[in-house]
Amino acid sequence: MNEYLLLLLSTALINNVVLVKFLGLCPTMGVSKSVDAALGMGLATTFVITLAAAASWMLEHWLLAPFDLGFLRILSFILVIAAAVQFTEMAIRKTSPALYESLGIYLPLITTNCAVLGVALLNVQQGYGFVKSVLFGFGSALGFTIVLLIFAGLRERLALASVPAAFSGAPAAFITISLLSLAFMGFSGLIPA
Amino acid sequence: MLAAILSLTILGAVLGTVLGFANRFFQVEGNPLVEEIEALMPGSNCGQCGFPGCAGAAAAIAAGQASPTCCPPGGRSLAVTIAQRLGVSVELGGAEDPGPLVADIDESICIGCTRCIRACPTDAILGGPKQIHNVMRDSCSGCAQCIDQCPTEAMVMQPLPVTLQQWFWPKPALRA
Amino acid sequence: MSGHDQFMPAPAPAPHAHVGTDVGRTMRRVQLALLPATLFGFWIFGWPAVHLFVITVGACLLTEAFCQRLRGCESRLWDGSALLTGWLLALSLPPWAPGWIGALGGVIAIAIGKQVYGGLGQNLFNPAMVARVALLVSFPVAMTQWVAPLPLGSAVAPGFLEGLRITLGTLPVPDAVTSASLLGHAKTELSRGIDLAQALDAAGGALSAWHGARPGSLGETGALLLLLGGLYLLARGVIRWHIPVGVLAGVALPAVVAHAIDPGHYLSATTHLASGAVVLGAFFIATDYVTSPNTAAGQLLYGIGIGLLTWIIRSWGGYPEGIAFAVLLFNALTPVIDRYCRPRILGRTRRGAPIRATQGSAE
Amino acid sequence: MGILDRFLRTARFSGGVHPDDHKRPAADAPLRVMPPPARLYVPLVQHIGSPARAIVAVGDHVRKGQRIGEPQGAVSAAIHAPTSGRVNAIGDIVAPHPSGLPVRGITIASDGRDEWCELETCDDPFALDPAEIGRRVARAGVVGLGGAAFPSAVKISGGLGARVDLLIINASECEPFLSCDDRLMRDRAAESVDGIAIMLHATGAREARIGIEDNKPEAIAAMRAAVAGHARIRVEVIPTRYPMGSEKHLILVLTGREVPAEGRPSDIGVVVHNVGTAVAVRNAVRFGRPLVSRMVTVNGACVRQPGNVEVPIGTLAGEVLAFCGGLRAEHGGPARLLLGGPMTGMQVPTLEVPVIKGTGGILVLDAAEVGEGEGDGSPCIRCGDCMRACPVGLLPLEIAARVRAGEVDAAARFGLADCIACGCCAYVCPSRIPLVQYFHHAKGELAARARGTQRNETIRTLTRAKAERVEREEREKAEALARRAAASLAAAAAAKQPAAVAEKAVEDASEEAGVCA
Repeated sequence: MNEYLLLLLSTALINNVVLVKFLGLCPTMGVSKSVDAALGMGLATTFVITLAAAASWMLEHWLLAPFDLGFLRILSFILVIAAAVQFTEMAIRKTSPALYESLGIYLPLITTNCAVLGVALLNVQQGYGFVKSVLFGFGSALGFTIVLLIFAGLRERLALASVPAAFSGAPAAFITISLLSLAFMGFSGLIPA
Repeated sequence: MLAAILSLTILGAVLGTVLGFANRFFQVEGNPLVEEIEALMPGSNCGQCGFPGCAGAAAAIAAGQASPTCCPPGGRSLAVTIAQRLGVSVELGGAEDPGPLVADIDESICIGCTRCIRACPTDAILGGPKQIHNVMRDSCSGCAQCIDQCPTEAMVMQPLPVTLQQWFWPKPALRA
Repeated sequence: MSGHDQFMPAPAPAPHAHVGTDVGRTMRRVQLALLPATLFGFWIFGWPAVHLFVITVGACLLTEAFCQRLRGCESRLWDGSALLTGWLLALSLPPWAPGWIGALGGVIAIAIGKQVYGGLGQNLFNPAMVARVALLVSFPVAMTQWVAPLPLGSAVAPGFLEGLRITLGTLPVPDAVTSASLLGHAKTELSRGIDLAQALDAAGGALSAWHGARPGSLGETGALLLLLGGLYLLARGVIRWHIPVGVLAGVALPAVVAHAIDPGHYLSATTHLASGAVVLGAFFIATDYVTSPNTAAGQLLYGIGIGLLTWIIRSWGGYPEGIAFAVLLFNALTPVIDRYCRPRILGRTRRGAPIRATQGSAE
Repeated sequence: MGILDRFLRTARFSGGVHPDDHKRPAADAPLRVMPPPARLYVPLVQHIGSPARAIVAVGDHVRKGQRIGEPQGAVSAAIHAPTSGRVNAIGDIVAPHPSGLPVRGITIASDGRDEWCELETCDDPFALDPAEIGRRVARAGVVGLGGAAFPSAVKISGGLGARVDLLIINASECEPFLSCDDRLMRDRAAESVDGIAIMLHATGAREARIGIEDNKPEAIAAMRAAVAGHARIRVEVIPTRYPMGSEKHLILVLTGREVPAEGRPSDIGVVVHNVGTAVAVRNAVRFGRPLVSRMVTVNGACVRQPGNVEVPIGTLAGEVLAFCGGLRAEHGGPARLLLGGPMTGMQVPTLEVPVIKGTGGILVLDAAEVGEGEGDGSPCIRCGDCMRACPVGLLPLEIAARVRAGEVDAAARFGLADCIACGCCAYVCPSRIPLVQYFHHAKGELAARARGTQRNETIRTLTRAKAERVEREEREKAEALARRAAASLAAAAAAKQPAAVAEKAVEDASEEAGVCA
């Protein structure tokens, strides 16, 4: 139990997928203009990453490894991820049209969110069991959502600040996320690897 | 090789089937946005936006090809309403917005030809043949269709005068 | 009566009265509160500390002036905010750190921490802590080289010129005076598997912490004087109690519990409170208006969060001191805290719906 | 009042400020009555609601108290001549408003006789039906004299729909500098209490409570003595804190109950009237006297003889100031001319503005009183002082930041509509950000937007109506045309004439249609 909890904590905060591994920066910059949209994006990505982690584990252990098809790993993972994203998109469009509109192009782009593929590939690399794989995926997604939420809060305030013209928009946002990354370095060493 | 082809094919087929069923399950009807926006527009089909009528403008706005601010008669309030519906932000151009323009008649030149009365889509102009016409400001949509009709150039577009009840404090000047 | 020209042509909106406070006065009060502890630090660590302080504050002021010039806005150099940022940064640096550390820190604090966002009031993170963390991450050695106290006037203390050479880096810091801070010492000893009780005995115990005659940054040594300054700010209404109490409680409560369970691994609450930058952080850094939440509940939450996180990083993390990281993290959380901690509006429920009318007799 | 009780009452609402009250020595100077000046400028809208309609013509002779403006619509108030004389002009006069925009008004040249018209008196108002009292109050054009100028008749009887069981008399007068209610209670305590008793009768409330801030001991003593014989009227001493005189806050402090947001005091069975209004109601009901004059505090460092003056409605501010000895130029001279108190009053650009029913004060402040000083120009440092000063529980800094960024809707989500514009936030702001102006601007912007939407709505309806009418007319014409064509064809067939005639008929018809279309 303790081990699982530590894994969750470590993936969510200490080895945060966005701020420490620098994965998934595209949606982090793209869908962080409002906290509500960020929350929606975070939940959607959490769903996809967790699902993809589970599916990729099954794919790896039941298909790729037994048939020695390691070279198809990226291809097949992307296939699974794309399907999961498509499913999520349809579900969101049906259940919450407002969220669907506010997420816009970034929703189908979860497919190309490197955090999703990254987590799936890292899972294989680490050689986790099924439960750990899912936890790893969920923890990473949780970390992604937390960062997205914090960052969206910061950007909402940033939008009200009188940022000099040279820095307004993306530059200030990038500086902000780098400072956030600096802050997250405080977590380093909390749990020995 | 065969295993690879087979496995990917099966994978694709399975996922495709699942998605196909999901698509049926999560079916959403066509985009009702255009009708919704059209219902908000003034409907006078004045053409000041550059689109064929209000329906055309509504379609263009819904498709993102036109800005919600493209309708001069609708003015600020329409732009904001549409932008809210679309979930986009609009640049309203700040304080220099003169507000809606309405038609006004220079009574010294009006000859009472009734052409403007026939052109007005909202029946905002009062008057009969050989009588001086008058514009009811509250009903004028600002479509400017009467302007070209006037043979004596007695019609002009003017901003609505600010009354005491409508006046409000301007936004404080920004300090650097 | 000719009234037309007598009054301003453009009427101003109400209210036509003011309580009379201004931003500069607040800044001056904070600086006054910092003064005793700073002077004490100067006395303990001698001329190199004075030089470092001057360089850091100077770098902040120069950067501020340069940025304001660049932006073309009216100069607000003397509103005291850049001075305060430099001051707080200097207090958090090792007193004998090379001068370029202070200069670089000053530039980072003002340029990246503040002016990028548009200057006073617009920044998202505490500028001094941004600089401190950036320096700590980039130059871990220079930022953890502490010296033992060498009070001014004592025989071994470096003189003015000698101190200047140390700060400018032309004279190496003599090995004999370098030392570890209390928290750093505890962390190193723990990692070597030595029990804390023995480790601290060797370091002279925790009690010396309060009166400050021990290695540490300029601002961590005079904890009692800083506490005094903090109380002055509280009495003057410059800050409110929620954040300081939150931070102190957030550090002290887990420390008490953990120390009671395993004194060999966890430092006591008094040691935690008196060492490092807890007092400085609680009263002067975490309370920064711009980057902390507004409501009382939000401030309490923010304070407790910083304290708790500080204790966690100190106890389990890779760095011996965690206040700066904790402050930055909760700066980042401030908008979220503000979003969920809002005061109740009169006539509405907490959720914002109008309260239900209750017909009936009065009282 | 015990210390505990005082503490509990103070704790009932958070926020508020304690500005320097500057009430003395003006409050201690005896009340003066100003004679009508040569010319009076009476605006046709002096109240909340629709403007009145002028019912006199230029050149008419009017007598004091004669109705010259007829109320229009449900919420409106009648306007009366403040003295006898001739109607000089009916047209635009400068409104007592910071915008300096014109307002429609009636100018009266006084004949110096100041003679009343026929008045309908009543010896026993308590025998009158409450509805009748309401009608008399409406006829007298009485509006709330506390500043908002809401037509009083609506609040006195009927109109509210809900049962009222508590009448609160607002005598807190929390605005600094103003002391007209204080003076009124000291000098006319018996009249005030009589007016309150009439209101109590008219509203059907069980009891009346008079809330007076504890910085007016003389008024408290006078009112306590005056209510001695009335079992259902009580004087309540309340702590001095701005904005105690805000309706919702006064109710909260006196009863412990909150008025629901977006609601009215009547929702919780309370109605609030100003103490000055009580006297106006008494005059209206007992003597039939309309509201043609009011108490005005003339105060500020630049006024030579500060004090309280009873001023005929329509007198120019400059003439009132001249009556009070004129202005002095010490301390850098006058900095601002205000109508009303310093916290919510309006700065006006000229002395040529008339006193109206809602004008409680004419203040000429010097720079020190206005608090002009250094610190101007700093940005918001998020100190949160405004939030703590806000008596409603808003976050002024967040609202203002959003208005500044043009996000008026986001500002509305922070409770902009609940702002009472008391000015506490701007009063304490160390950066001196004009917070209240931001809120006024945003509220105005939202109102303008709502008007625009309303306008678009109307125009859309009109457009449809016209389109339908045109279509119908064309259809009818086409039908008529077809009928005529058919008829002529039939006639042609019957007469066995060449079809050319029928064609001619069709042509005629279409020509006619073309002309009419």
